[in-house]
Amino acid sequence: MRWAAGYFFVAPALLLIAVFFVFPVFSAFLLSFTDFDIYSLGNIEYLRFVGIDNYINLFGNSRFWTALGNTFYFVAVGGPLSVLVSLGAALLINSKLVRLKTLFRTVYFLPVVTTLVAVAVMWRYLYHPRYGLLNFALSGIGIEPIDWLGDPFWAMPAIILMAAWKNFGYNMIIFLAGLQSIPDSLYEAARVDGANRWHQFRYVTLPMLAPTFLFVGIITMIGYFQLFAEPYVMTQGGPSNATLSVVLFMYEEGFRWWNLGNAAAIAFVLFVIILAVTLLQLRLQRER
Amino acid sequence: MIQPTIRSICFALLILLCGCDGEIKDKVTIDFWAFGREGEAVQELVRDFEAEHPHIRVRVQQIPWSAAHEKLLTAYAGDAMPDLFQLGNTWLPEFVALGAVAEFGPWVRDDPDIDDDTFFAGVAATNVIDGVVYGLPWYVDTRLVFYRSDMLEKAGFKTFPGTWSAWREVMERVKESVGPDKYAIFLPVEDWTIPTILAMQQGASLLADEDRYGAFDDPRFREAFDFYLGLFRDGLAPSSGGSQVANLYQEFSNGYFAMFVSGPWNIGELKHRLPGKEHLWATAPMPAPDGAAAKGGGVDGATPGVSLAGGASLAIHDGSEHKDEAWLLIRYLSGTEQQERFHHLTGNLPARKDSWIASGLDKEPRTRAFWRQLQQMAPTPPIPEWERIARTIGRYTEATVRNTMTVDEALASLDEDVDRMLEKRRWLLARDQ
Amino acid sequence: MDRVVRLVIYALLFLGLVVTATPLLWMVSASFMGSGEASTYPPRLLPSAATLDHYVALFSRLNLGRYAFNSALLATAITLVSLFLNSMAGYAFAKLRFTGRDRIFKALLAALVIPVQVTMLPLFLMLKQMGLVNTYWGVLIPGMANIFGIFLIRQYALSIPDSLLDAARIDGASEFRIYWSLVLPLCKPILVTLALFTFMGAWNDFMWPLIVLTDDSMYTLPVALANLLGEHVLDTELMMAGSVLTILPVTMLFIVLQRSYVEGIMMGSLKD
Amino acid sequence: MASVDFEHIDKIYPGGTQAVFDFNLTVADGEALALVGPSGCGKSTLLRLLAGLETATRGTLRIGGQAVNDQPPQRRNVAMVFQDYALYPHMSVRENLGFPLRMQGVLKDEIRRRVDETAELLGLKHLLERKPRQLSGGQRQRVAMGRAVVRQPSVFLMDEPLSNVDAKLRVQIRTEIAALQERLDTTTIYVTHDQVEAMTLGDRVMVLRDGVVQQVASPQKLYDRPANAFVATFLGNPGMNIVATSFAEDENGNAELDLRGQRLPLPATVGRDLHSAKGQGAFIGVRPEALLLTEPGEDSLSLPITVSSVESLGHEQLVYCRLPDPEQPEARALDEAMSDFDATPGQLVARLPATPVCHVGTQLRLAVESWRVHVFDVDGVCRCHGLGASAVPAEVQ
Repeated sequence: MRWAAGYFFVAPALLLIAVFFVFPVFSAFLLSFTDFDIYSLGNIEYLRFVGIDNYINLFGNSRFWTALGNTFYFVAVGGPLSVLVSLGAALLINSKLVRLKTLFRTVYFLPVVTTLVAVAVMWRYLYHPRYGLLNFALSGIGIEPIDWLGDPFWAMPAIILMAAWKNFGYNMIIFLAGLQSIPDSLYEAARVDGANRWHQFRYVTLPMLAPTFLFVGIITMIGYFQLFAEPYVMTQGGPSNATLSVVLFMYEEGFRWWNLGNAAAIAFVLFVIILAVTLLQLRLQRER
Repeated sequence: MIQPTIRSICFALLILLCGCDGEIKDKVTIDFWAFGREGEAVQELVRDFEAEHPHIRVRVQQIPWSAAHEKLLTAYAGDAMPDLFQLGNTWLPEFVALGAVAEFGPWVRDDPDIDDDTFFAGVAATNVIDGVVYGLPWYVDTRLVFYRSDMLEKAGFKTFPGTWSAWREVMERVKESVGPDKYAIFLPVEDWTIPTILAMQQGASLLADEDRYGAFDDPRFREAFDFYLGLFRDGLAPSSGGSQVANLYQEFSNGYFAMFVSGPWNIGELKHRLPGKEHLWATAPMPAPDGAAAKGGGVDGATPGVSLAGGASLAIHDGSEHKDEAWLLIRYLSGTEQQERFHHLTGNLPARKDSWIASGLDKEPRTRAFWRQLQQMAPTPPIPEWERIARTIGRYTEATVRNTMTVDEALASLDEDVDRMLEKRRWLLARDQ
Repeated sequence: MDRVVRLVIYALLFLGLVVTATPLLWMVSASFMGSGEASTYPPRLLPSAATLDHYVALFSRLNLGRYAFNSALLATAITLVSLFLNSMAGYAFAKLRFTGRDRIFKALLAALVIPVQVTMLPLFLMLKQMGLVNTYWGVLIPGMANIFGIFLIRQYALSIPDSLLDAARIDGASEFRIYWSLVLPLCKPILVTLALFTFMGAWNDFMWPLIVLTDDSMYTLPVALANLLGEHVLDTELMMAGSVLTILPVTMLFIVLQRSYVEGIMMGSLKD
Repeated sequence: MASVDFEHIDKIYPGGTQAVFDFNLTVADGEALALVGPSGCGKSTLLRLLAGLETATRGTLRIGGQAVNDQPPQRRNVAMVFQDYALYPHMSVRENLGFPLRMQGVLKDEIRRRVDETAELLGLKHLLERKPRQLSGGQRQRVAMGRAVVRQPSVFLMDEPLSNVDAKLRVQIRTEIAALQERLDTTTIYVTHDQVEAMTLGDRVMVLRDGVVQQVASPQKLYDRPANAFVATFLGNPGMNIVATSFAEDENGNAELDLRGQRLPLPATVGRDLHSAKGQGAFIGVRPEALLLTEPGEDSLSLPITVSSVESLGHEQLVYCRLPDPEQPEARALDEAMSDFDATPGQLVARLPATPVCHVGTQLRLAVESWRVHVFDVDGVCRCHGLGASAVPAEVQ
C-alpha cells in the first residue's frame, strides 16, 4: 500500500522525464544513424539509414574540428579563468577584515541572474572597436583599440571575458559556502602551530576546498561545453568561425539547415566528450 | 492560507494557456509573415485591405531578415507555416521542393491585371519553376553601388565608371584622397552577393551538371574572386568586417568610406537617416567586366553588368485553409496603386513596371540606376540548397579576405563542401529518374 | 600589517565592484540616451538629456508588453507545475519506500551529465507530431519535470523526521494529505529557492523557446530581444532599453529574495 | 478501549534483517505494558507494527479482538507519542491537537471543544496559539501527549516519550503520565530503553532482546526473579554482578558450585538435573546491594576482592572490585562468554554505605547472603534463586 504511494508520487515526474528526456536521448542516438533532413520532414520516404556516415563526415568536416577546437579553447581558458576569479572573489569577501559582505556578494552575483541574451546584446556594444567602453578604458592606459568581435584572434577571448563576467558570481557563492564550512578551529590550530597566512591558505584552505573545487570544476565544465547563446547573439559564430561552438554548430545543422541526422551525431559527440571529461575529473580527484 | 491562492493561480494559468488562441467566429484570420522593414510598413496597407474586406482579418508578423530563412524552415518543420508569406525569391525553389508552396496557376491565368509584361522579366522568372507559377513578385531588389558623389568629385570623378578597370581606378584615387584612416568602399567580409555577382558577370555558372556539383574551380569564378579580394588586399576596403561599422549610415555620412554595394531599401534609409544630405550621395549600376567575354552585361560600360535578380515574392502556404483570402491580399498588394504606396513607405522598388512609370521612378536619378540595372539581371541556381551554398561562399570569402586560406584552398574546399551538400539532391534526382 | 592587507583587499573588492557593475549601469544609462548618442567618441557615460523615447517605442511599436507577458506567463507556469511535480518526486525519493527507488534515483543523477541539446532534435519532432510546436505547451512541457529540482527537494526532505510523517499517518492523514499539508509547508525554504531557480531559468531560457516558437505573438523576451537585434542592430540605445526591460524583472526578484537564492545554491552544492 | 494481541508475529525487513521472531503477547484492556530492551532489540518495530506503520511478515495482530493486519494506520484508532514528539512545526498547538480530529472529519465546533478540554486536562490552555518551536521541552512533550489523548484512541502507543526530556523533568512527567493512564484507563504500550521508566509505568514489563522476549512480569518480580542473566544485568543500575564458576559435586554426590575454591551447595531440586553438568561452567549473580562489608554469617558466602575504583555518590559509594583470577582454564573461557550479557569478567560492583570509605588497592572480603544469590547455567538461563536451604527453583520460561 505504501509502495503504491511511492509510485504515485514519482510517477508524474518520472513519466515526463521518460517521455521528454530519456526517450528523446535514445531517439537522438537512432537519428544520428540516418540522414534525416528537410526532405525527410516533407516525405519520410526520403529518409535513408546511413550507418556511421554522419560521424565519418563529421570527422572529415573542418568546420566541426574548428567548432570543437573553439569549444575546448573556451572550456580550457574560460573555465579555469572563471573558477579562479570566483575563488579570488570568495576569498576576498570571506576575509575577516571586510565589512559590507552582503553588498559585495549581491553585486558580484548580479550578472548571474541577468538574462544571457540581454547581456550579450549589451556586451556587443561594450566591445565596439571605436565607440565601446572597453576600448575607451584601455586607451586610458595606452592600449590601441582592439576589434574585439571582428578580429578572429580576439573574438573568443572577448566571449570568454564576457562569460567570466557573467558566471563568476555563481561559483563564488559555492566557494563561499565551502570556505564557511571550514571550522575556525583548524585555522587556530594552524596558527598555534606557527603557520603564516600563506601556509594557512596552502595547508588548510586549499585541501579543505578540494571537494568544492571538484564540484565547481565539473559543473562549470559541463556548462561551458554547452556554449551557445553568447556566440549566437554576439557573433553568429564568426568572424571566420572563430567563435563557432559545438552547440552552435549543432544548432545550425539541426535548426537552420534541418539536417537532423548530422545534428544528432554532433550532439552525441558532445555528450561523449562531456562524459569523458567528467569521468576524468572524478578520476583525477580520487587519485589525489 | 496560501493554498487557495496557488490553486487559483494555477486555474487562471490553465485558462490562459488554453484560451489564448480564441478566434472570432465568422471572421477569417490569415497569418502573414513579412520581413524587416516591410513587415512594419505593410501593416498600413493591410489595414486598408481589411477595411475593404471586412470578413478578413490579417495578422502580420514581422521577422528580421537575418532570421527569416531559418524561421520559415522551422515553421515548415514544425507545421506552423503562416497562410501567406514573403519570400526571398532565391528561396522559392527550396520551399517548392518541400511542397510548402501553393501553385498560382489558375489565379494568375485568370487575372486580367497580370500578363507577361507586368513585372520585370528577370524577377518574374524566379517565381516560375518547371513552368509552374508559385509566387508573385512583391518588390524587386538588386545590388548596385551607392556612393558619395562629393568624395568622388574630390578625387576627380564626375560620373560613376562602367567597367571594372575604371571602377578600380576610381577607388584607388578616392583612397589616395581620403588618407589612411578612411576607405574607398565598404564590403562586408562575409558577404556572398558581391563575389557571386562579379562571377556571374564573368559568365561563371556556379554549379555544374544540372546543379549536381559545385563549379567554383571555373577560371571565370576565380577571376571575379581575385578582383574582389584585390579590393581588400590593396587597402581599398577595410578588411576587419562589419563590426567596425556600428552604424552604416552614420559612417557613410562621416565619409569613413565612399561606396558600398547594396539594395534599393537603402535609398529610403539614407533619406530617412541622413536628412539634409541628399545631395551628397548617388547610386550607380554595377560596372561590367572589361572586354567582350562578359555574359549579359554590356561592353565596356555601355550597359550595366548583370546583378542578382533579387527581391521578394509573396507565396501561399500549400496547407493553408484560407488560400482564396490570401490570394486576395496578394492581388491587393501587387496592384499598381498599392505598389506605389509601398514604395513610398519603404523605399522598396515596385515589381510592377507600370508603378515605376506612374510614379516617375524610372526618371528619378537615384532609382534610374536601378531601372537600368533591373534590365540586366541573372538568377541564382534554382535549387533548394542554394541558400546554404550562398552562405558557404560567404564564409570562404571571409576566410580568404582574412588570409586564413589561400584562394586555391578556399575554392577547392568550397567545391568539396558544396558537393557534399548536393549529395542528397543527386540521390533524389537519380531515384526519380 | 593588517591595515595594509585590509587596504589591498578593499581596493580589489571595489575594483571588482566597478568591473561587475559598470556594464549594467552603462546599459541603463545608454537606454536613456538619444538616438546615436551611444555611438560617439569618446563614449558617453551619461545621457546629455535623458529620454524615454526608446522605452515608449518598445511598448508602443515593438510589442514588448506582449513579450513580457509571455515570459511572465511561461516562467510562472513552468515554476508552478515543476515545483509541484518535482516536490512530489523529491519527497518520495527521500521518504517513501518502493522497489527500485535508489536505483532509479542513481540513474536520474547519472542522466544529469547528458547535455540537453541531445534531446532537442527528437523532442522537436515529437512535439511536431503532437501538434505542440509553436504553442505555449511546447515551451512548457519539457520544463515541467527537472532532475536537478528533484535532487534538491530530496536532499532537503531527507531532513524531515520520519516520526512526523508517521504521526500524521496515525492521525489519519492520507499520503497525499501528508505531502500537501505537512511536507510542502516543511519544505518551504527549499521550495522558495527552487521556485526562484526555476523562474529565473525559465525567464532567461533562450535556445528552446527560440526553436519551438515561430509565432512572434508567443515570443519570450530573450527571443524577442535577439529578434530585435536582427532588425535594430544599429539602434544601440533602443537595444539597451530592451535589454534593461528583459533583465529588470529577474534582477528585482533576485535582489528581494537573494538570501534564499544564495542559500539554495549552497544547499545544492554542498549536500552532494 | 481494547485489548491487544500479537500472535506469532515475524517481521523481516526488505533488506533481510529479521527484527521480530515469533512474537506472542496479550495486553489486557486497560493494562499498561512497558516494553524495555537495549536499542535495536525490536521494541520500536513492535509499536510500529501495531500502529500500522509496518506490516507484519507473518502472524496476526488484533486490537479489541479484531485482526488489523490489513488496516491502514488511520483505521486502527491507535494514538502514538513519538520520541521526538513529532509536532507539526508549522501548526500552532491548537492546530496540532486538532489535526487528528480534522482528519477524522470531526466538525469544527466539536474540534474546538475537545481541544480545549484536552488542553485543560494537560494544562496547555495558555499555550494553544504558540508554535512548537516556542515551547520548552516539557511543554512539547505535553502537547504530544495531548495530541494522543484528544482523539480518545483505543490504544496508546508511546515510543520513548521521555528520552528527550532532561532528567529532572523526567521524573515529574513520568508521574503525570502514570496518573493520566490511571485516569483514562486506556490500554497503553510504552516503549523505553530506560528500566526505571519501565518499572514505574508498566503494570507489567516485558524485556526484549534481539527480537525475542526474555521475560514478561510485574516490575518487582522482574527485579527479584530474573529469568535469565540478560534480564538480570539489564535491570537495575548498576545491573546484577555476574561471576563465572563451575558445577561440582561434594563427597555425597550433591551438586554444588565451585567458586574460587569455595564450595556453594545447591538445593537438591535444582541439583538433580544438573548432575550431568558436573564440571561445566555456570554463573552466579549478585545484585550490588546484596554485597555487604560484614563478616560472612553462616548462611552466606564470602568473596575475596581487591578494590579497583570507587565512585562516591554522597549517600553511598559504588565500589568496583576484582576477584582473583580463576585457576581453571575452562572458567576463564566462561569469562569470555560473559560479554554476552554486558559483564566484565572478574569485576564486581558493590553498593555500600558511604562509610567506611574504601580505598583503591585495599583487599577486602565481601559477604553475600546465600538467598540473594542467583544461579545461571552456561546459557544464561536462571536455574535457581538463592543457595542451599533458601533456594527457590526458577520458573522455566
